[in-house]
Amino acid sequence: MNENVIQVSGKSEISQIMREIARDLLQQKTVSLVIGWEKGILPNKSAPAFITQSHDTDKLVFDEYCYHNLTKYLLQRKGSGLKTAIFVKGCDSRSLVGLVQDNQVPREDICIIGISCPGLMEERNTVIPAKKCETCYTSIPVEYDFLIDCPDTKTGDDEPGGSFAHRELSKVENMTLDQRDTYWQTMFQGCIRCYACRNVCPVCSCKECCFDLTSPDWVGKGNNTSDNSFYHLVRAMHVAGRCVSCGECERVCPINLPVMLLNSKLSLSIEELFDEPPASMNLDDTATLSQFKPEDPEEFM
Amino acid sequence: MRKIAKTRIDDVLRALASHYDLYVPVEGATTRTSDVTLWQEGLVNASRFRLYEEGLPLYWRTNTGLSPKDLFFPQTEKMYTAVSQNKTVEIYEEPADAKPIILFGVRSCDMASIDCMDRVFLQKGYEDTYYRNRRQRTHIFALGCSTHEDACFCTSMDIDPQAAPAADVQISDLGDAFGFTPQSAKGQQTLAYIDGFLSDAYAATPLPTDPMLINVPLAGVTEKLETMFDHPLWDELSPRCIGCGACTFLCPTCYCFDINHKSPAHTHIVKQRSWDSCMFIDYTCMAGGHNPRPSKTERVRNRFLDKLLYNRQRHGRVFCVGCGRCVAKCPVSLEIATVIQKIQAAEVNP
Amino acid sequence: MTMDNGQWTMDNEMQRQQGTSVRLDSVGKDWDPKILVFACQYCTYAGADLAGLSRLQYPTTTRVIRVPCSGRTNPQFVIRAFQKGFDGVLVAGCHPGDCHFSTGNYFTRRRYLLMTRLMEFVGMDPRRFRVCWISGSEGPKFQQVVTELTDAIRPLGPNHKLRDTELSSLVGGIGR
Amino acid sequence: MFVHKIPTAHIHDPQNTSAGLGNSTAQGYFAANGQPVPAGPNPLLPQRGVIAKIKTETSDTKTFSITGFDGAKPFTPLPGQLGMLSLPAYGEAMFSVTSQDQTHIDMTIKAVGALTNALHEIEEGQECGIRGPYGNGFPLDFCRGKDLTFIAGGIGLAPVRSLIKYCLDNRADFGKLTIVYGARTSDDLVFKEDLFENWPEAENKNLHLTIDREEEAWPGHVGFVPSYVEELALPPTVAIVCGPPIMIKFTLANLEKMGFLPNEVITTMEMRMKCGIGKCGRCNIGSCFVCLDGPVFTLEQLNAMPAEY
Repeated sequence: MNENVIQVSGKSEISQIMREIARDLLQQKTVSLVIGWEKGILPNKSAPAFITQSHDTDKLVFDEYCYHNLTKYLLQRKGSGLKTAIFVKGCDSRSLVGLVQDNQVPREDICIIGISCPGLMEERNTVIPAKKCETCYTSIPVEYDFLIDCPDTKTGDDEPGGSFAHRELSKVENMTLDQRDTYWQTMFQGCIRCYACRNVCPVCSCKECCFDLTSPDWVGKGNNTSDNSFYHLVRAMHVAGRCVSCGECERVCPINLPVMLLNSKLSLSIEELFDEPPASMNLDDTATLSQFKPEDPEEFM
Repeated sequence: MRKIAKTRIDDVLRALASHYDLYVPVEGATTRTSDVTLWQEGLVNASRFRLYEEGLPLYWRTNTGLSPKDLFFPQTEKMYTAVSQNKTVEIYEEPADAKPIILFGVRSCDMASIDCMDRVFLQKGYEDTYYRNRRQRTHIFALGCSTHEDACFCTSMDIDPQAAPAADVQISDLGDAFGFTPQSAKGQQTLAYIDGFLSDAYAATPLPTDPMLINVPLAGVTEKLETMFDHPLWDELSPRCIGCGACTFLCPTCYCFDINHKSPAHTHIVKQRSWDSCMFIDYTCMAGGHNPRPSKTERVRNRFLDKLLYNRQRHGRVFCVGCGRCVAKCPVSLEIATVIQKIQAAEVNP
Repeated sequence: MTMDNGQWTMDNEMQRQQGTSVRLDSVGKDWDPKILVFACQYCTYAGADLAGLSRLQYPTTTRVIRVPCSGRTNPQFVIRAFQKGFDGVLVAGCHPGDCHFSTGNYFTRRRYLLMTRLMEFVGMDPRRFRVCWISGSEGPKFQQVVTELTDAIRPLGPNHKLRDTELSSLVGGIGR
Repeated sequence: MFVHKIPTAHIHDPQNTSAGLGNSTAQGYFAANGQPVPAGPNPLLPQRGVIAKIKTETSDTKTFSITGFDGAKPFTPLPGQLGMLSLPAYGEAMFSVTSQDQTHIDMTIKAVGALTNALHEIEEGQECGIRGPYGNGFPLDFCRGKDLTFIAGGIGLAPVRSLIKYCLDNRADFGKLTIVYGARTSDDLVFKEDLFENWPEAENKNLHLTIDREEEAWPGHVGFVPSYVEELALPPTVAIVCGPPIMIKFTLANLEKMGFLPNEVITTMEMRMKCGIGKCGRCNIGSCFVCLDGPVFTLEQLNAMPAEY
């Protein structure tokens, strides 16, 4: 794998290397599509880019606003048999591993170009690290075909057993049950159910989501706190054991709901209960809730 | 123009709140600060209009994160109740509320969006009773902008951030004071309640608005779009969309709704209407399974054609007011300002 | 005409089991909490049956929905039950190792170890939600667990967390 | 090419769609003296109706006769107009009115979704919600005095039937009536009473029936509607076409070949609708709302609209 690791001297060089790799892949017809990032309409905005022509590769950039976890887009190519190249940060690479584990995308159809991530910045305040980076386990992609290795790599303080998530969680856990209920009801009441958190989530890979069904209609079209709670709790359970803490759900929430608190709670519970590594660190892993050990904790006798 | 010091704005609000249901812009938490303790301080997650209460953290700096459209067109609204027993069906109308409302601090862009909503709900064939009831008892105090968000681009849509002629009262930012100018008879009436707090502001000039970062002039866009239904641009844009409803729910001019029901008991059915989004798959899907807009390409195309072309044809104006909410919040930056730029750059083959 | 369109759905079943919902304000001192049991058909359902056959008394406000395996009990069933107005939920299945499908309940165990923690995290009283292994021969255990659950919930009063109170309040507003 | 102006040449403008327009301007519904204009009736509120009679047409299609709660006709639709029928516990959906009777309105409904399946379960005397009429209806003035060709497939005969009925009731106003109707099997032919008893007796008409595949006891033509139309070599007249999308597509193409004029070929569209009054947004084809500006369009109009239906 080593010849595929490209050293850069700083994060400003990453974009240039990205363009070169993408251009080569498209010119040699190794892949028919490269998914990366391009500049958005504002200096502090980047956006997903879909490049099919080698002369368009100059659009590609990597900067501190490339939050988007692009791996979800691979589902659009599902079943096409076409080869796709995709750029991933450390966190994104884990969700890609998750998609391969779930048989959503064949590993051999994907050319993974990893970027060892120098860390992202908040959109509104360009000196504070992005919140999604606080729950980072690995800034170096866990799976790649090419790696753009950047010395500025920075990981959040969230090693397994993460302290950031623990700090956040303890704020809720220090409340009484009734306070927690009030807190969450206040949060869920604000939810406008735009489903951005679900649609952006790279492990929500169902073709048809239970929340979209009309029969049975698990959640109604109307917005009410009870249905909103149902949505968020069920969604958290559905991604439990597969959530890679990429933080996309919380980033995209237009009304800033603390969606990741629920996911962190479940991720940390999994660590405590089942002594398992964080989800999707390795292609050979199986998702926590898709397996069991006879000696799992027993609380239900 | 009459004015009051910004520090004394609570006096005005208190006075108005005693006569009206007063809605004011309230600060919201940002993602960074969505701290679990904030809810105890009355902070909501996104800045929005809320019923005035003493001590709410008011937000005057820029426009609110959520538009005031839900005051006229709530996200979920009870329409009527039906009682269905054995073979009978009885229908009970919802009693309409009558208390007058003041919407305080609406920005020019949102004021323009209210005009858009009026065109949809009060014109073209039928009047919508529910919208009409709320709209008719609302008095609007518009607030001129002296600063703006990065994403704002109302000037591109020919909207003056300082002036909203359709409002009942125009508030101007005078630096350390707010200046009030009545613009209608209704506005005059409401100002009478607070006149005691105001002093004359001779020759006061509102703070100017900084130039906006986004400049996407609309000239020629609608005309160009008339020939762009089959343009490859839509295939190019749509893969990026993740199909959520954030843009439509935040958009102050998006008016689509669904009519559905809840059944509190076997026999009681509450009909309600709730916001719907043209970006959702089931939006146009018919009972037999046929869907006129089956893929993202058609849905994305429809949304932007609707904003920039169809509504211009149907309701006489482009349904974008440059509030920048989609620019700020679209998870993947597939928002209208970018799309306008792309349309302008697109080559059209005759 | 009723809501029930003849199709069996979990929703219709809960609606049927729930009957006329208890009004939150109509709680007297002899109030009994409504409990919904999701019972695995091979063990717990047989256990409940045995309890009945053996004439063991257990609270009459208990309702049982039979599921093919405790592993079939989707977490959303539990939340739905609270939404619909049940005051407590019990998920019960075969003892680990005894599953008719050999491993179903091991998955149940993992899932509900997490679910109990999540429910507590969002403020649901852990006394309202239990998971328990009850075999086909454990009629008395079924009686005991259901009675304990009922006794534990009684002092807590009716559940309104996660409950769709909008629904109950709507009933009062008809025909004003 | 996609042109934004919708030609309105033959579109009938029913009086009721302009109801409630008032003095709405940007600021509105306020009279000059500042007083609000009194509210009209709530257009989204259904009236109480009764499904007085149910007639089984085919194995999956029934005709429902609906009267108002007072026993009178709930509203008076023009041929081709729509009504919103609801069973509150199941939902509300738009159906075309298939009759021109004095006492009730008929809706012929195939069981495809939650509401329609529920409708197929109910018994006569069931109450329902009903509101309408919606849409433009067929351009009667344009059709008057002319020969008409009706082409329908399957349940698509339902909206066309109201116009056929109207023509038969006002027989002197119209020229020769040609009806081409087909379904998958003879069992799937709807309005059998009309097809085999009433209409054959009408004057100055041609009635052509076809089914898709051979059947033992079927004496008539076998073949798809579009090709049957071609076979019949019908002379160009005003044509009214309705049926499944695929049938419409091929029939329209054949009619154009046969010399029918785009402004004389009329069809009715179907889209998902919630409000029926042009507010909820989902039934648009381009800037046209099917519930207000449709459902009846000429081929000329359709050609000017984006092909998104």
